[in-house]
Amino acid sequence: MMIFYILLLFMIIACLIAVQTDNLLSSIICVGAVGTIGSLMFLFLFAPDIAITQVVVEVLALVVMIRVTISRDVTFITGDRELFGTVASIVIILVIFLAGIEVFRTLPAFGVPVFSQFSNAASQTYITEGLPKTGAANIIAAIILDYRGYDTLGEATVLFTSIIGATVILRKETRKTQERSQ
Amino acid sequence: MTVPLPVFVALPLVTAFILPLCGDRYKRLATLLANAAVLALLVLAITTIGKSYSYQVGRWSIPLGINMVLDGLSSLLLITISVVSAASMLFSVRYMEQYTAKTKFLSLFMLMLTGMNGVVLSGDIFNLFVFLEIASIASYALVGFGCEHEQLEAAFKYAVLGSVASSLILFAIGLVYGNTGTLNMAYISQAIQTRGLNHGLTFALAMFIAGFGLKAALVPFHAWLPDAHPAAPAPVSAMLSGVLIKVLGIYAIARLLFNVFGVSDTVGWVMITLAVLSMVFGALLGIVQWDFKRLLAYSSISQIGYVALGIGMGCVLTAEGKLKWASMALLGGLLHLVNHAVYKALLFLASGSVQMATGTRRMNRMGGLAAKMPFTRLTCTIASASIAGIPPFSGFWSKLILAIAAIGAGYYWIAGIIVLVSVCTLIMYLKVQRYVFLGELPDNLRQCKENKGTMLVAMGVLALLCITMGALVLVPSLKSSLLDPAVQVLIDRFEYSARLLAGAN
Amino acid sequence: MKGMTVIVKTVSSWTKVLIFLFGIYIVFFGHLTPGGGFAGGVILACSYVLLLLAYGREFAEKNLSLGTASKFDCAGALFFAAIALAGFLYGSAGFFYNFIQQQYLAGHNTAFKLVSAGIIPLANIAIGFKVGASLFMIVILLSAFRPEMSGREKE
Amino acid sequence: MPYTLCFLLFTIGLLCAVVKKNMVKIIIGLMIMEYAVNLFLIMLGYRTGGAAPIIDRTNINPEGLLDPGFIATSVDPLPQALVLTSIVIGLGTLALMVSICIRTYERYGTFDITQIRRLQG
Repeated sequence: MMIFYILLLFMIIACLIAVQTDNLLSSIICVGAVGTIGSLMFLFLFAPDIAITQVVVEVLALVVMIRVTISRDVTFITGDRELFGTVASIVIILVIFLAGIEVFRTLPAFGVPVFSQFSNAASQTYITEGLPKTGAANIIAAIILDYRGYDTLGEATVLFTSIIGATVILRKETRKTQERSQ
Repeated sequence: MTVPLPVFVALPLVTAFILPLCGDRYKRLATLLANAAVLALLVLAITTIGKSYSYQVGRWSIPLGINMVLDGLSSLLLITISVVSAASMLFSVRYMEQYTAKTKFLSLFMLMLTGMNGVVLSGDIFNLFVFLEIASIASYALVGFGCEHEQLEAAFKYAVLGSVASSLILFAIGLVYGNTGTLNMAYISQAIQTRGLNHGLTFALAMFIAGFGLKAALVPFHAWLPDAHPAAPAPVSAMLSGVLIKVLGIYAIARLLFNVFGVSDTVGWVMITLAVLSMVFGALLGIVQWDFKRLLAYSSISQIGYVALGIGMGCVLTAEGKLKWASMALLGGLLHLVNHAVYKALLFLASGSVQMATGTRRMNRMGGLAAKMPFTRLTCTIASASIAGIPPFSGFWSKLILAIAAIGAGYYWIAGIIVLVSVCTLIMYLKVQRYVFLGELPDNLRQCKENKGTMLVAMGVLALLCITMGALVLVPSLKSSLLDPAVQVLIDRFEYSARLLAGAN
Repeated sequence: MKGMTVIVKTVSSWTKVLIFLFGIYIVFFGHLTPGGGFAGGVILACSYVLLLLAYGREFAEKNLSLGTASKFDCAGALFFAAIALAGFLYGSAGFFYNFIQQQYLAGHNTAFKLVSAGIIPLANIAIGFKVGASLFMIVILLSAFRPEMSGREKE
Repeated sequence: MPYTLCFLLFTIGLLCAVVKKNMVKIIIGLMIMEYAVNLFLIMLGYRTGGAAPIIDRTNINPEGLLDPGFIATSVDPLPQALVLTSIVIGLGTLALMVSICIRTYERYGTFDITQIRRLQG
């Protein structure tokens, strides 16, 4: 139990540094730290699939982000947006946060999984019938590719969309050379 | 014959996967393929009228698997999406020739369509989120399609606010899961009926409204819309303003409020407040714009307010038990949704036609185009008359029904605001007529010509719809097959979950 | 970009094979052990990213050009969609129907074998293929982007 | 309590995305928000002293049935499946936003969004 608090505190500290430091490169490295601690946390939360995915995605995202910033002359932008807007958004977000604290009492206590509180929850069936019904020993795989395979089709499509989008955004010529009918 | 529901998602999806393979060499083939797919979807969507069935993906019964649900509301939205996308696609055949990477554009367009169809048909809340993301990400890329200053900034702003909205929605989904232990909307609804709303679910509902409100650009979440919608290429603007904000925003809110969380007074008044703010601010800010498409974008904010007003009034009146007026308000809201999709798409296409001919969007650099572009002028006038609510045209009927519902339920001030905003809208579009089509023709525009071919066909079809759309309420058989089932789905509230759960067992 | 020093190049030419193999393992055993198509696909992409970083963009693109990667991307996505649609062969309620498992493998004790779980390993392979190609594309695109107008509008 | 800390993470990200004016910082804020949401979802399924939802040969009885001990200790697999999807969605959004960001940088030579607005005029 203690380990979660320690890791979460580390994450929060890394986040604060990432948000507050002026140097973009160190900020990105701090985000990398957040992601890596996050994946460690997933491991302790018994989610090895997510931990693997998080770690590799983190590596790739870091490579991409560092490539973005390192060759460009890193612009130091200090200060935030207009004062009024900043104060207003801080106040609003603080209110949301305080409201949120109350809300988490309605959830089952930490360490008690949600599905054990509900008699007809789908997760219980996944665990008991996942292997015989789908043949996959990894219940996560059984869920994402069989029970909820439609979601995964959507997920693959999201990635496809973003790649097409990135190709479009980064293409060299945007308009044909002959001018529009004038 | 009932069409298997996955076809509505799989057909555009597979087309979108094939299109980039065509490359620039087979561009004509790709265009043909995309148009054929969109037309096929339109035909398939029309066959769903009056039907109501669900489909369990992978033959897993809910809540194990995901289900897709077709009912009156989904059917109405499917048809709206198909009509607007068919017209925009036809328009883009010629319009997008000015840009490179046309096959990629077509692919993104189909992906956006996939996302919207998926959202409308989904019966699972996380699945709804996934398809919402597909549609959103495709629209971020499409807004930035031109890669010019304005487009890039608008796309970034849109992407940031859209991602914040998505995070809020996902967090809310987590809260709902934590409180009900299921993700299927019918089961969530059942859990809420038996155990009532607690703090967690109320907070989740607030987050849902904020997230979907961001996607729908209701004031005060509207900051991205006046940048994003004008920046996109005209057919994309037509899709974004015409259907995207309604499907991702209004549809999702309506579905969650009525069929899942259950209506209450407070939520209804929140919706009405947001709606009235949107109507008034959109109209007032729109009047002072000089950019043609930006004016249309502000007008979209104002008009989405009408739709949200219908939903909000429906919510309050259902909670108060005045079912007759509630169904009237919902009818007005949904009719306005359809009407606005058609005429705003037409207006954006007309603005694209003007922009293509003149090369500018500033209204004070235009003028006298009536003689040069008679067809664009005609269609634009029809659309303006519809949006301003001039009697025989479509917009009049929906506003009338909304006003009658407001008066009937005793909220006279709402009816007053409806009329006032309508007057503002009229002023807005008189300004368009005055500065774009009438007045002096500037010297540098002497050469400009009317556009040809498919662009005019697309605009003509939409203009025809604008004129005849009044039939949706006036002809009883149309009304009872299209609009009434949609209203009924919302009015019946928990009938939705009862029907699906009965089908599951 | 010319790439890095000889030491880095030598080491990465050894490790890239191992990383690639590891990615393939993760993809193929996704239904038995942690991992799966997505994580494996990212690892496959990472082995190419290693090449890209160590040897420079030209070398990496010689191995797998952007056009080819784009075709792989589409092909992987189409493969996955085809797996989903193949269920329609077994009636109109068959979207995402795990037809191999339900029709052919049910009743046989296939648990913990590599060939088990019907469409799941196939879908894992399709996803791994697709994800690897598309993430490789992203990295290449982002590192290759140096248009001519670079810096034109700097003050 | 861990939920609250997780929500704190979420609000830090939200604050960063809303207040900062550097495009890279905004993207970082969004990334943090996403980590927080993913963590929150996984925490919902956590069971003290549980086991990962991956069946091993040792979890199978001699009769070929699933060991009841495993059923009683396994954590909730459903949120994990959701998070897998949500990580991919996050990566997709990130890729698209980074490309918009780079393109903008090449145009303006800065990551400052307020300055970009000024340059646009």
